[in-house]
Amino acid sequence: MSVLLATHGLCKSFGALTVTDDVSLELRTGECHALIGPNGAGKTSFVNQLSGLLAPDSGRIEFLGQDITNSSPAARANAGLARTFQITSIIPTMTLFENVALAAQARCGSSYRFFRPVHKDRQINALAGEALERIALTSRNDKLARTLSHGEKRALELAMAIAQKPRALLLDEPMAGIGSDESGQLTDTLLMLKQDYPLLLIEHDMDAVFKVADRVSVLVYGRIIASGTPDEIRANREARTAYLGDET
Amino acid sequence: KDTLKVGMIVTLSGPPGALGNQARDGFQLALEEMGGKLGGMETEFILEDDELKADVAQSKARSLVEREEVDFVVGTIFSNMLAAIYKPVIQSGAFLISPNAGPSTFAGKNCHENFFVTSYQNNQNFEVLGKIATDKEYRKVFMLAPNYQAGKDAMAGFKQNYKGEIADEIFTPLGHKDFSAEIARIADAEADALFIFMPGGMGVRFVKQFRASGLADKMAFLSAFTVDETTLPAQKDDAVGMNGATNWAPDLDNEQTAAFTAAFEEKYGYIPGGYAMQAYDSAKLIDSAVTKAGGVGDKDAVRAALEAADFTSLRGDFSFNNNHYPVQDFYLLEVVKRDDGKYHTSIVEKVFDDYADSYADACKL
Amino acid sequence: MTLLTVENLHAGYSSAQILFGVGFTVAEGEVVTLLGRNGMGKTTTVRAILGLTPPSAGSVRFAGQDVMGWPPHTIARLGIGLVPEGRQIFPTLTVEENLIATSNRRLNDRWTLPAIYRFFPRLQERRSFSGAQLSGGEQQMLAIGRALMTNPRLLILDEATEGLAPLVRAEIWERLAALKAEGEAIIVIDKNLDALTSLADRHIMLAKGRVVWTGNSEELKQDSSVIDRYLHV
Amino acid sequence: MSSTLLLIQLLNGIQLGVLLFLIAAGLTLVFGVMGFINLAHGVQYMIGAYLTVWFYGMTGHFGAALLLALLAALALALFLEFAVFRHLYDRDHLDQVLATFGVILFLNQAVKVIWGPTPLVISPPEFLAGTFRLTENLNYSIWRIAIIMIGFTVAGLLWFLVTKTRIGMLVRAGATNAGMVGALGVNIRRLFMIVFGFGAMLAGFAGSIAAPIYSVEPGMGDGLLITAFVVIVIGGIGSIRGTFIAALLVGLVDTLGRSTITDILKLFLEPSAANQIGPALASMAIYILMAAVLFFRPEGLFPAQGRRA
Amino acid sequence: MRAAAPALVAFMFLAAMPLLAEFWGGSYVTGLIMRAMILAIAALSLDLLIGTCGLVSFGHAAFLGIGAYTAGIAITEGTTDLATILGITIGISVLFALVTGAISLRTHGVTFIMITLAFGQMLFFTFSALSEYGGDDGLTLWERAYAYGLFEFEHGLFYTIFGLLVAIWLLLDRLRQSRFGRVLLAAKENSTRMETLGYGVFGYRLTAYVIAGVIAGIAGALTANEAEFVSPALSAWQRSGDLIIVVVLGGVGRRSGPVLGALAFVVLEEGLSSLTHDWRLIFGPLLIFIVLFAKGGLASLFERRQA
Ligand SMILES: Nc1ncnc2c1ncn2[C@@H]1O[C@H](COP(=O)(O)OP(=O)(O)OP(=O)(O)O)[C@@H](O)[C@H]1O
Ligand SMILES: Nc1ncnc2c1ncn2[C@@H]1O[C@H](COP(=O)(O)OP(=O)(O)OP(=O)(O)O)[C@@H](O)[C@H]1O
Ligand SMILES: [Mg+2]
Ligand SMILES: [Mg+2]
Repeated sequence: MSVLLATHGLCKSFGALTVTDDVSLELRTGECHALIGPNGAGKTSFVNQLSGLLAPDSGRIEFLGQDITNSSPAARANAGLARTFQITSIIPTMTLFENVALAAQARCGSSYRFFRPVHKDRQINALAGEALERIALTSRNDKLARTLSHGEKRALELAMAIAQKPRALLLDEPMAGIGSDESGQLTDTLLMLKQDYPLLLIEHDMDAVFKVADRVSVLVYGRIIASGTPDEIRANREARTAYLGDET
Repeated sequence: KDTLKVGMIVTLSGPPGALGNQARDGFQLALEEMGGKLGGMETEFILEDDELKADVAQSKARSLVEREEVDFVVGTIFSNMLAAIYKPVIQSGAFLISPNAGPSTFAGKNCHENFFVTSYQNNQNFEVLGKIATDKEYRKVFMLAPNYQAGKDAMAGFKQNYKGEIADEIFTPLGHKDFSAEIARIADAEADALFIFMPGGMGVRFVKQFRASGLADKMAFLSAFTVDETTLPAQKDDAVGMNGATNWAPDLDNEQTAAFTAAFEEKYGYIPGGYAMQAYDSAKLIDSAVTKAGGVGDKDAVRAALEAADFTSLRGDFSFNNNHYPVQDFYLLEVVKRDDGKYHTSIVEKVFDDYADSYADACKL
Repeated sequence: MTLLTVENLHAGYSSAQILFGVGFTVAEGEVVTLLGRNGMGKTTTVRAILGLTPPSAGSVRFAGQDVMGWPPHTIARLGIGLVPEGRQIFPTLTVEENLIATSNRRLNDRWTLPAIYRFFPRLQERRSFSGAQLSGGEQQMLAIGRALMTNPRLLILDEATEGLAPLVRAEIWERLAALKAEGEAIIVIDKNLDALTSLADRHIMLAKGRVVWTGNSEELKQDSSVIDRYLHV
Repeated sequence: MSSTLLLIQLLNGIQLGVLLFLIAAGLTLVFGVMGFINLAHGVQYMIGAYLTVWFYGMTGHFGAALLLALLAALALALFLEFAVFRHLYDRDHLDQVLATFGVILFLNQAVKVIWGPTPLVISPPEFLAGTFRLTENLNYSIWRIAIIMIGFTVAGLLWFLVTKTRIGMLVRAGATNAGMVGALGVNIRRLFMIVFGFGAMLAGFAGSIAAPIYSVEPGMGDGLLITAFVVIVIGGIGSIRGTFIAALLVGLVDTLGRSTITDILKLFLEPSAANQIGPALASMAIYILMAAVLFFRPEGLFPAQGRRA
Repeated sequence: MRAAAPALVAFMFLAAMPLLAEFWGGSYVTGLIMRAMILAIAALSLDLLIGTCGLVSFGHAAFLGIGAYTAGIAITEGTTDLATILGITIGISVLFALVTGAISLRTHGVTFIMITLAFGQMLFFTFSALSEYGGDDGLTLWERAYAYGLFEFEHGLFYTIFGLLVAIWLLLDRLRQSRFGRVLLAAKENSTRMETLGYGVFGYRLTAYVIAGVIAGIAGALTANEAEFVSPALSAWQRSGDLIIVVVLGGVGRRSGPVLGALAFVVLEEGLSSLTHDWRLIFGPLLIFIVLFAKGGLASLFERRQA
């Protein structure tokens, strides 16, 4: 298994608050690597650095063998690094389908095309349709994203990332807001997805984590305190006191 | 055709509207005195407001010449408005008579047979002030004007006849609010006289702040368009004793002026200034020309009659130069308070006799 | 004694009607859950009660008052504290300001700033951060704290444990149980069925904007067909 | 330039800054904190000035005129809020622009119809009307000093009100999410109305105290409104502290720019060229200042905490 | 199609205007309509920024000034060839847009509004300082550009402007629905998300800004030819404000918005001011009324009625 995405000694602080403290982490082909940890441990900040929304203070990020530490978010996305947001980030005034199509469009050649109506673009529509199929969304395609229920928005968020046809996928709490039962479905979807590309999964839903993840790292106060297979982590004392408690 | 159509475009909106109001009232007074007739013809008078916006002025001008098909357009107050309406009016074949704006632009190379100015060439008032400064032997003069074309013309005009030392020349932004910085510099410069051009609200603010600074008692105040009948109601006592220079004052010693000033005050309740006088004269000019040409059918006859300027001007002595700008007398004025508590400018002395502008040579008419 | 009575509630958004005659009651000191799959109208029901999405028909009575047609703030002042879906904390206010700004001690003063900070020590650590700077979980704590600071008689939690770490989540369930013991009425919407069954007195199942089942935790556990039918696909 | 001249320019700059602050403060409250773009804010300044002149004419007493003018300005603001603005709080900023532009057109014209186009003037209250001697040649107005002191006092009070009281917090909260503030039991509409009235009253107050120095005329607030926007953007939208500092900065740059730029240019340019370029540059000075500040700090000097977009 | 209907009806009406004007005010009316059409072109370009990109430029009139002064100075200096004038206009517009856009697009929201205002004002003061070309008084053009005989036809200028208006409307309408337009529309709502989807938002916006600038520049050159007069006031902030008002009045981001807005603005102003000199006492409340009762501007009125 080759390493697709790796960080080396990544550090980031906001003033006196260190949110990423010398984090070195790898994502290999075919695996799901889960990153868990208490609230405010720095998980989202870490993903933000991977996707380029936040500049690290020091350290390196490598993707597909390239140093992308200083690349723009758009460049990383175009290289194949897709992500979802913990706090739903969609285009509220466009329809559900248009949101997904927008993600697909980034994969279908230049967008500096000024004349042909995009809604007639077969290539884009096909790709978007494909992504939507993988995520069961009960709502109609022409519904405005703004008017979706919370859970539906969360599912849309994931569909957009899939439509990007990524090489690797960073998921920031995909289960949040998804109903108790849909969670089960989503877990299955994730299992399927990780066969196509590796997943970095941030999640507080331990059922899902232990079911999907091949490897789990525990982040506390910006530091990785433990890393290993799900079983190892479940048994790890530090992980239990810092995060898991008695659950599972 | 038995009715005459006259359109007027002046600024009626905003603070400069005070100037336009005077022009309107002056013209209407003349029209009324002549029983609503000019040159014996029943006259339809159409009044438009240019709002001091070039595109509005142009649109109004076109509406007058193209839709209303007026015979005369009387306008404007401001030079930049005149520039905007000049071409459409001239091209239509109507006569354009400016009751106030007299820019150099149309006095020389670009003069036109159908364009007449009843006021002055803009620079003249400033040239007069320069002469006054030289006559009174002011050795050091401080100059102040707003930063726009007329302001620049003012500075140049003054310097034409003034050869003494210039302490400093300052351009303020148009619509300047607070002159304390400038006043501080004036105080610092220790000049004999201040040459100033601050029309409208700027003049009101300046005079007030200048008086408060205590400088008014220490140096001469030579102004154009800064203390006049449109600003005095606001400046009141602060302006008394300050000097200006122009072609007329409401107490000019002749019969027609006495009658005009009285009738105007009676009707509108305020003292007329130059703007009202020039508009009044414009009406009289049109009246004389139409009478002489026996209607407006023959344009050439009307033009010749206009050039002759065969009317009794409130200024007394009045004739047109080859470029259709006036040749007239200029006076030094002073602000006085009348017994009834109203303020006006008053003739001190004549500075120039039959003074012509310096652009006429370039005009091929 | 019943605190909240909802009868035959109809409501929706300009584009579509969502609720078709929802009705249920919450008694003083009772914990009630709203269950149902995504998009079935749970949030809309809560919004309709508070007047945020004005109901088109039906009635809502709270604390003996008919509150239909009242503006949200007067309804809330009768003693309803809302933890909204998606947190909706005030991003430009600091943590402490978020808590103080809408606080209210008219009904009682169980919840004060120190009490909230004891409940969520994390918030105290972040007290001078602005809302936008908080992590997702911290925002969630703040939203809960903010609702408690209004010292409500009825607390409504719409997916309030979303994004919280397992330890914190467990603690919240404990604290809710304690609140219930103190006589606080609560409406919970959450996906954590296990926790809900041990906490709640009664469950209300929504499907397509209608109440399709109600019962207590015992009945819910026994009647697994309900779960199959309304929670599973 | 002599040192007294410099001192005078500094005083003038500060005094202009203070006036700008009074206008900009209301603007930053209504716009930065409440999220409502009120172009009619400049008209409220004008109305304050006109009402002061008007009441002065009736009462002959400046203090009384000021008080009456403030009350009347407040009443007008509340009426406008009730009739127009409150329907626009949850609308797009551009809708607010269009509607408040309509208010400007109407009020500017109405003022002209009522009081005429000629500028009006008024004197400061007797006991502050005098001047004191600054140099042999020059007196400086006590009223201007009074304005500076009034401005500093108001600034302090405002800062306390916005950052230290619950009203301030609620208004800031309401600006980002009015619905949620309502859901938590606060009548945000009423609060907005109070803030709006207060902001408008501040602008009216600025107009009142400016009337004795400047002239009172239709449209006098339009240019100042733009400058006030420049101030709040430089200061960081929604920040009272930032607005205060930016107002002083803009006041000083504007005043000093006018008095020095041409002179500086004359050092290495032909006088005529300097006279050509200098005033144009001086007029641009505050815009250049703004562009520079925004280039390096897009959120202004003191961005309100956590403000996004 | 529905949303475009009002614009199409307006175009048919405009096409027939020179004929109608024969009975109805003559050349004065066609002149008025020409100005409205030029305003519509400028408004269309501004709506590309406001409606499609969410960028409220408060300095858009700068481009009108660029176009007008290019034409004005060129003609004064004896270069009257229309193609040359348009070429220079486009070149300068692109340059100015690239420089000011690169700086102002680093910001957003009110900051963007104010920084564009700053650039507009800088240009305004520059034009005002051009003493050789009339300074504040403006510059009268003694002839029009030479358009290969086109302007010599009766109504030649009218139909040139009309043709440009229709063409630009069509182009921008297509642009909005294209890939490019979709990216801009989405970035308006959520630019962070667009970045993480792989779109370099800055580049897209800068391109749009340049396109808008060029179109406004062309409108400026047309203004100079129509009015035969240019003045710095063309690029003052009041003019930029008017453009925003026109766009909002018509309906932001609506297909027929800018065209309706421009026609309504000109016709209302003209109509009301011929009623009374205090026409603002009517116009002001009318604007308020439209905002309060026609959410989404004039265009939305038509859309609703049809729906
Ligand atoms: N603002 C809105 N405008 C139009 N429709 C809406 C709006 N908000 C929600 N809806 C629709 O109303 C229905 C019910 O939504 P609601 O938010 O009440 O569901 P929910 O049960 O809370 O779901 P979830 O578990 O996903 O939060 C959904 O189909 C949703 O698409
Ligand atoms: N822009 C910022 N400025 C200052 N502090 C910040 C900023 N962004 C995040 N933080 C702080 O950094 C810490 C880590 O935040 P982060 O969002 O990465 O946490 P997380 O691990 O994702 O938590 P959660 O599970 O609750 O989502 C938090 O305490 C947060 O308050
Ligand atoms: Mg997080
Ligand atoms: Mg919900």
